Formats: sequence, C-alpha cells, structure tokens
Amino acid sequence: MVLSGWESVFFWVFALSALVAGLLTVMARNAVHSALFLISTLVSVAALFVLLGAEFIAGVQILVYVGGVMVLFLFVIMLVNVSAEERGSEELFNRTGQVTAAVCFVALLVFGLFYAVNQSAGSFASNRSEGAGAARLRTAETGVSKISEDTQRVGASLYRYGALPFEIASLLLLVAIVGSVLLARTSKQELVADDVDPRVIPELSAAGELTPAEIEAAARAKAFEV
Amino acid sequence: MSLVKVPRPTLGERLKRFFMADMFKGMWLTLKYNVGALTDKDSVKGFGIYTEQYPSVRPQVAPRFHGAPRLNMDPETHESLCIACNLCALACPEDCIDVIAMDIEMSVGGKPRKKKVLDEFIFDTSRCMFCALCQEACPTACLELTQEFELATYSRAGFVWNREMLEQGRESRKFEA
Amino acid sequence: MTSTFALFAPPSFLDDLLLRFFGQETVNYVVWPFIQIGAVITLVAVWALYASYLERKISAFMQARLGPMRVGKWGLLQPIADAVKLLTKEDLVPEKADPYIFRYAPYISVAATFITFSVVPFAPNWGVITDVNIGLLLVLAISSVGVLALILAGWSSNSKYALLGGLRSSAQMVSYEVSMGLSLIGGLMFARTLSLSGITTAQASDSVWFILYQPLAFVIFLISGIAENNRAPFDLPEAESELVAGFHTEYSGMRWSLFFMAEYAAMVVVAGVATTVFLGGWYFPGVYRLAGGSNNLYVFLSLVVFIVKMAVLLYLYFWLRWTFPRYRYDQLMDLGWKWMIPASLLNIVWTAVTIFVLQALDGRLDTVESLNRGVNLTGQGKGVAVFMGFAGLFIAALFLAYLNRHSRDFNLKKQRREIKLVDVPKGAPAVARAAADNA
Amino acid sequence: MHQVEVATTQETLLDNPEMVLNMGPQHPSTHGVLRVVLRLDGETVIDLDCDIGFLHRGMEKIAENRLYPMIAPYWDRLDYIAAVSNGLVWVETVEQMLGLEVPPRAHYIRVILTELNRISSHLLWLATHALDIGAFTVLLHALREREEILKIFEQQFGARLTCHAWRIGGMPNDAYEGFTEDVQQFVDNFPGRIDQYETLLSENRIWLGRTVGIGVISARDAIAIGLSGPALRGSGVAWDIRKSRPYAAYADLDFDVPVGENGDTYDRYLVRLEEMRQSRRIVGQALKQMPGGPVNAKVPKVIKPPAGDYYHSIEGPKGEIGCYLVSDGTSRPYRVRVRPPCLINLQALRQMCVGHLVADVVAIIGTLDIVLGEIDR
Repeated sequence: MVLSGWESVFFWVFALSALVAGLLTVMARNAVHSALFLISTLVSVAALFVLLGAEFIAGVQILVYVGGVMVLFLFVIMLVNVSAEERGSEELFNRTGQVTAAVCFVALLVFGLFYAVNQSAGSFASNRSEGAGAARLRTAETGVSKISEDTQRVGASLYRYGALPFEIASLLLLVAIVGSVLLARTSKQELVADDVDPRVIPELSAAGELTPAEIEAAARAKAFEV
Repeated sequence: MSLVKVPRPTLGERLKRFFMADMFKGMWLTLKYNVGALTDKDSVKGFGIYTEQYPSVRPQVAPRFHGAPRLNMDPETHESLCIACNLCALACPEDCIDVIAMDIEMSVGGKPRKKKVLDEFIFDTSRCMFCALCQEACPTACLELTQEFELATYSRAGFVWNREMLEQGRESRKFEA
Repeated sequence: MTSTFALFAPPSFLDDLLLRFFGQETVNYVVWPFIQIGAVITLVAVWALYASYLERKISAFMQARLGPMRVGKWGLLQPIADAVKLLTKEDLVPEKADPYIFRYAPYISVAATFITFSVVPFAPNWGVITDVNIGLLLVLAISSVGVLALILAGWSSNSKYALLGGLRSSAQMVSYEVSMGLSLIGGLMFARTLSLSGITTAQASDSVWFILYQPLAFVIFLISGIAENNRAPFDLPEAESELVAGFHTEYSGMRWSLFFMAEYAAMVVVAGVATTVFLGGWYFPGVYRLAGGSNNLYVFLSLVVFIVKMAVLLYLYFWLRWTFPRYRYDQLMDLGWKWMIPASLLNIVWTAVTIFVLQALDGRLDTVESLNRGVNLTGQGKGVAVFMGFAGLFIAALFLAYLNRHSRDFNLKKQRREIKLVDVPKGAPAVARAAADNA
Repeated sequence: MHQVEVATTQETLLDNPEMVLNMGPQHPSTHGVLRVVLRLDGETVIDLDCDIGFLHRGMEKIAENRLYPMIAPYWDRLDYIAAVSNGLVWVETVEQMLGLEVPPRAHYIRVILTELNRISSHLLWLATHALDIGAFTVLLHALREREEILKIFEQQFGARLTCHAWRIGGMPNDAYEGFTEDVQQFVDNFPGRIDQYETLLSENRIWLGRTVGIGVISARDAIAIGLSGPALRGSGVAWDIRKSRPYAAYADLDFDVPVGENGDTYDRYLVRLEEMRQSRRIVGQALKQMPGGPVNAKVPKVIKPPAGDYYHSIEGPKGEIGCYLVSDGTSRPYRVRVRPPCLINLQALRQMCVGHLVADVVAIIGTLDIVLGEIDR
C-alpha cells in the first residue's frame, strides 16, 4: 500500500508512537506507568488499523484491550506490591544473557518479516489495483450506510467458519472464570453469598472452618427471610 | 438464623413493586415541587419557594431575640441607665462582662456625696453565648440584647465591645440587594 | 479512510473559502476537523458549565429553594464565576502522589468524553461531524477508556478514599458497559448499521422511533448509562457520605473541574446516544415539511428537535438524582449483573424473535417491506413490532423476577411494615417527689 | 474501649486483605468530629473503634464552679439539636431538689415546646440520615419544617438553637402573643409534610435495600448496652420515661409509644417517624388543655438546694437524658453528672457494624442519631 499526503503523516505519527510507547513499556520502572505506555501502544495500533480501513477491528481493539483488559491489569497492578521492583537500581541491559536473547529475537523477527514481505509482495501488488484500492478510497456513505463489510465479514466468519473454535474458546474462558472464583472465594465469603445452600453452613462449621461468630456476622449481613 | 422478620407481601404490594409504584410516587412528588417552584403558588402544601434571599431580603427577627448587646440610655437626659451595680457581670456564666465603675463626687442638696457611676463597660461578644441572663439581672433595663444579629468582624479584637460601642451601636455595613 | 474524516456537505461558502488557502485533501483531513473539534469543544464546555447551573436550579426547585441568584440576573452568570474561581484556584498535588499520573488523569477523562461527540449526529447534513462506519462501537470503546482516568486518578492520589473510589468506579463502569453495549444491539438489528447517522436515517425513513420497538433496551440503556456516568442513584465512586469525594478527593481547582466537566459531558453523550438510537435522533414527524425545502432551515430545526429530546433525557437525569437515595455498592453490582445484563441478553433474543415473527407473518399480514437495508416494515408490521416490544418489557420483568427470586436485595419480599403502637400503662408522676425524699 | 490494631508495616492489599481506614474526624457523614477507625476486608467491616473527645469542653467540671441558674445555658450546648429538652432536665432536677411547685401552665408550655423540639430533632435526624444514604431532597424538605419550629422558638425564647429555654421554677416569659395560633398552624400542616417524606423514602426500594436488615440489634443486646430512646424502641422494648415516670404534664396527656420489631435501621426510621406523629398529637392535646395562670413558682433569690444527691431524667429525642446532681448545700453544685444518651447509644456501633459494608457504617451512624456535643461534653 502506498502512503500519500496526510495519510502518511498519520501513519508515521502513530507507528512511531506505537514503537516508542512499546519500548517505554518495558523500560518503565513503575508498573503503572508501564501499563499506561502499553495502553498508548494499543491505541496507536488501533489508529493504524483505522488507516488500513479496518475500523471495526480498531474499535474492538480499544474496547477490549484498553477498556477491558488493561483496566483489569491496572486493577491487579494497583493491588500488588510493586515498590520492591521499583526500587531496584540495576541498569537495563546489564546482563549478557538478556542482551543475547534480545538480539536473537530481533534477528528472528526481522528475518520473518522480510520473508513474509517477499512472499506476499506479488499478490499484494495485484490486489491493490482492484479490491483493496477501491476499499481504501471508499467515500463516506451518506444515506443509510450498511454495516461496513469488514464488520460483516468478521461476524460471518466467526459464526460460520470459526464456530467450533469460538465455542471452545468461550467454554474455556467460562471454565477459567468459574474456577478462579471458586479458588478465590473463602468459606466466609461463600457464606455471605446469596445462592449458598443452607446445608453447607453446618458442614463448614463442623469442619471447623467457621466460627459461630462468623456465621452470625454473615447472617447479619444477609438478612434472611423468615 | 433469621435476624430480620419480613412479612410476606400481598398481591397488591407485589404488583405495586412490580410496576415500581414506589419510585414513580417519589418522582411525582419531586415533579410537583419543581412545577410548584416555577409557579410558586401553592405555599400551603409547601410546593412553593421557601427560602429567603438573605442579604437582599432581611429576615424579621423576633422581638425577644437575643442579639448584639446594647447599653440603653435615658431617652430624655441621654445619660446611661447603668448604675454600675455589677449584677450583670455576676450573672454571666461566661464571665464576659467587665463593669468598671468610678466614684464621682457630687453635691446633693449642698452636701458633698460620692456616687458610683459607670466608667467603662467591656463586653466580649466572642465569648458571649446570648443566654440573656445579664439582661434578666439588670435592675434598670440598661443592658439589653437587641435584635441586631450581624456580629462578624475582621479581627478577634473587634469582638470586644467597649462602652461607646455598646451605647452608640457598632457601625455595620448593611448589604443591599 | 476518507469516510473517517469526511463531512456531510458542510456549508459550501466556508468550504470554498478554505479551498483557496489549502488543498482539497488538507481541507478535508486537517482544517475541517480542527474547526469542528474547536466548535464542539467550545459548545460542550459551555454546556457542561450551564448543565451545572441547570442542575443547581432544578435541584433547588425540587427542594423549595431558589438556587443561585446572586451572580447576574437569576444567577445566570454563576457558572462563569465558578469557572473563573476554579481556574484561579491553587492546583494542589499531594506530596506522596504519583505526580505524572495525577496530573494527566483528568485529561484522559475529558478527552475520552469529548472524542465521543465527533460521531453524534446532531442534525442531518452538516449537523454531524463525522459519519464513522463504526460510530456506535466508537462511542462504547471511547467511553470504556474513560474508566482509565478514574482508576488512575484514584490510584495516583495515594489516598485510601480515592483508591476505594477508583476501584469502585472501575468495577462499576466495566460491569455496566456490558449491559449498555448489549442493549444497543437490538436497535442495531433493526437498523443494520453501526453508524449513528445511519441509525437515525433508518428511523426517519421508517418514520418510527426505535423506543417503540425496543422499550426494554431503552430502559436498560438509560439505567446503565446513568450508572456508567456515575450519577445518582449510582454515584458510588463519589458517594460523599462514604468516600468523601471518591476518586477526586485529592483534586482541586482546574483539574477537579476537568473531571466535573467530563462528568457533565458524559451525560450529554449518553443522552445523545439514547436520543439517536431510541428516540429517532433529529427526526420528528413533520419537520421536513415545516422547513419547506430550505436545507439549512431543515438542519436547524432538526438540531432543535435533537436538543429538545436530549434535554428531556437530561432532565430525567437531574430528576432521578434529586429523588432517590443512593444504592449500596453490592446492590449496584447485583443490579448490574443480575438484572441489567440478563435483561439485555434477553432483549437481543427477543429482538431476534420479533424479526423472525415479522418474517413469518409476512405471508399472511404483509408486515415486511424490505430487509435489504435494515428492517423496513409496513404499518401492520410496525404494529406487530411495537406489540412485541412492549410484551418483551413484561416478559423480561417476569423472567428477571423469577431469576432473582432468591436474591437478597431486589426481590419482591421486602415491603413496608407498620410500626406497632403500644399504650404503655402510666407510672406515678415523678414531679415533687424529691422534696419528700430530701425532707 | 476496644482497640483496633493498626498494622505498623506497610502492606499492600493483596499481601494482607485488611485495610485500616480512618473515617473522621473530618468526614462528611460522621455527624461532627467523631473518628471511626475501621478495619476493612475489601469493603466489609471486620472491626471498628470510635475515637471521641474532639469536642470535650469539660462541661461537668465547669458546672461545679457556676451558680445554679448559670449552668442552664451549658446544658443547651450538650445536645444542641435538642436544647429545649436538655434544659428541661437541669431545671426539673433543681426544682425537684428544691421542692418547688411549678405552676401547671408552665408544665404545659414545657410539654408543647419540648415536644416541638423532639420533632425538630427528629427532623434534623431524618434530614441527615437521608442525606447519608443519598436522598438529598429530604434534607431540605425536613429542614423547612424544622425552620417553622425554630421560628416558634425564636419568638418564644429569643434564640433558635441554644434557646436557654427554661428558668428554675418556671419560664423566663409567658407564651408570646400568637403562640397558640403558630403552634396550631404547625400542628395542622405537619401531617401532610410527614406523608411527603414517607412518599420519598418509606416504600422506596433503594431506601428499603439500604436500611432493612442493617445494623440489627436485638432487644436483649440493646438493654444490655443500655440503649434508650428510639434506638431501644426500634428493637421492640416499649420503654418511654414519659410513660413510666411522667414528668411535667405528661401524666395528663394521651399518646402511644411506637415500637419496632427487628431492631434494624428501617425499624428505627419508622419508630422516629411515628414518634413525630405522636409528638404532634401531644402538642395538639396540650394546646387544647393548656390552663391559664402564672408561669413561675416563687423562687428564692439565691438557689441553694438542700445537701444530698438526686437523679432525674427525661425522655429526650435521643433517649434518656438524665442529670445526677450532688449538692453540698451551697449555691454551687458539688458535682453534676450527665447521663448522655448519645454516648451510650454509640456503644452499640461496633456490634451493629461488624460484618457490614462501609456504606452501612454511614447508615448506622446516622440511625443512632448521635450529637458529638453531648458525647464529648
């Protein structure tokens, strides 16, 4: 794809900011700062998606990554003790092993990139003249605009071709959520929950996990019906 | 196990709750207030505006109000009614009154006689709690707590009133609308 | 790409003027966006100021007061006085706070809200800033970024109240965003587009408001929107009786006012999106005829319609705030997860069922006009859809009542009880007993 | 008092789920300068401790150095919301020690004005309690009605809040001209206004959710702690000094004692609302039955109660407010001791709060209806 005019300006701005913010993400001492830089990377990448004409993906990127995942990240970072890592006075890139690994990885990346560009150069060039070029120059839809094609395509492929992996992934996530809740919930919290089976309580108290005072406190917070 | 007894609701109550009657009733009331404030008519039910615009509209203070102290003077002779008896100072729970008397010599019917008159009267309004015990103790209706209620000053020293201030009244700026 | 920054035929004389100085591309990509951004920021900032004035006035009227009266006639200059005061106040940064994040959090908040205005269609033609293909998604995405500001502000203040407020707000906003987003899908299924102007045009061309098809979604969206904006009765992050001021406890002066402005602007966003998706946006029957062919007059009248609709919703905001007590945090989460999200999921299913029924009935009743660009219905079809929509309201309420029949706070069991009146037998008078004792 | 252990090392929330939160002394909803140290698990209160004394003036000590009539204004400043009731305790204690016969008209006026004061105190409670739970509008509606009462106070006593209402042996002044009409107008208007508060709160589901089952205290515990007033009656104990040991003119008046059932915040709310209605009923009756005559007994110039001690208490708006007075026969008391209802009611805070959330702590402090002036004295 050929960049021209303001498009190229925007591209360079966002590409560079993505790179710089990505670098700062790993270099920042403070975990919260680092998370913030990661957010700026994600936003810049979303802007690049817009330049590519994939607005839906851009929106989803911001909605899911910035609005969802990173908020939870921040949640966790704020609760974890980060002061110990912050205080460390070691300099960056001071270990031979680290540097070697980084250089190797970068080399691999560059190699892969060149390979991919070489592979797809032909087909890219042929596409540009027809489909992609036309899509890029699509003018604003003034009347009743449809759901843009990429949105439709994403939906259709998710539910048509990717239905099985999609369902498997959602099942996995569900299991993970249930599991984590189960692991994280203490018997005290279990007791206060709405949906607890009344038979659980004597069992818990018999097992010595709960004192009568705790049971009473839970009942107090719960306000049972007669 | 239960700590709070809650009775089973009747069908009517259930329906009311289902249709959120409780919420809509509250909203209806505030709406009536809002409309009432705009029309400002129904003051009996209390839907009108209640507040006063204080600096522009000055409130009517009750006749018995205990406000700024004043030393009354005889309306004819313009002499202080205070006989420096010190009863007010004795009655004051906060000890905020100082009556400083002096003896003057005067002749009554040709005979020289000493008379105790008021020299200075110090009233610390910052310590006063306006209980009006001094006013009740005063035998000559000299010390009086008036309806003046704007007592703020810029300094603590300004709260201590001397005889002149108590007799003439403090100069205070009246705010205009 | 062009669609991102493209314009809906702006006033042409200005366009011509600009084209003398800049190239076509520059005008489209840079100059026009800047003009529009400036206009919107100014308008929204002024709105946010005057929204505070309106809120104070309306709350005062509901409480038998007069509200601000001293600055200008009827206190009309009060917001400006407040703005000047806030701008000149000291900008305090707590000593132990994280200085950078503390300083930048308000900007994130304001930016996240203001960006959203770029896609709200205030009127047809030049009344919209950009018609993005993914308008609705953009609104949701950007408003989800707003959470970051609150959580960062709360954390960076290095205060327990602020931290609790920040955690509360982020949990609240993340939960309510889900139902807010899901409740919009019903309308989307009728309009078949994510573009906000597209949704409005779909309603205008069908001459119907989607609130009739989607009353349930409207209710869900409104409640979630209020919760998303942290407005009472869901104003837990800044519940002044518990957390002092929540996430902005430590903020003062200008930075505080930025949060404040963002809150009011976010209210406008939610009201604007609700108007667009459910209340027909700028569409009102008869306006086009009233304009009599003049395009600019038509746009202007539509703008007035839009603002009136939005104002009604904003009045509802104030009205609710000054009527109801505040939810407790766990009750709020219950409401979000046990009521709003199931209801919004149910709404999607019910909308699909409605469209299916409409298609199935088509043979007998002639309901569907076309399904190519959104669902276009005939008169009978509209009747069926409206009926289905309102039936969905009750079905959802029954379904949720059943679903939550064991839930603690929102069940139907709690009701008012009468208080017992006991006529205690009188004891002997105590008066003048002591004299005898002391004698 | 019970002490909350404050962690000395700085730990984060994940290392140790407990967090110590200082609520107050400068906090919007601690009703004054109460400092509550909360130990939280998330937002659940594990433990709490009250820190009081920020408003300590040593009122009981001051009283030992004052003449008997001078002490009355200090009583107003204990529970400044209910200054008229407080003043009555002191005045009646001294009167009963002296064996003064107060004229019946004074008794009736005292009943009317103390009951109005009970209403105004409950209105302020309602206003702040509703504000704590987030219902702002009730605040100003309730304060408006309170203003009507304060206007009557201003006309009668010359002051609105700390009235210095009574003198030993009677009253400083007879009822002012137009007293009956003013009070009657209030009595006529008031029921409609209470209905308005009920419309906004009583059945509102948010209000129910915030108050039902919150801060439960059983009748047994309430008696053991020594609660009094609406806090005790909310738990179902029909204890009212106006009934059990009638003072002033209460023996002639007909009224009921509202009693709750569950001892939760909602019950206490209902009890107080009903008490306002009953107070209005008492005022209406007393106004009709008010006899004529003087309002002052013959009081000696210097008040010197006979040596000995005496305890008298009345049913204040917050609970039993009492005065234990030791006299050595001089013109100054030997010892004055206040039985402060708020301080004793506050002792139930820990038991009520543990297991609830932070938001409930605010509601519970509100429902106890504390006034720090009286707690700290």
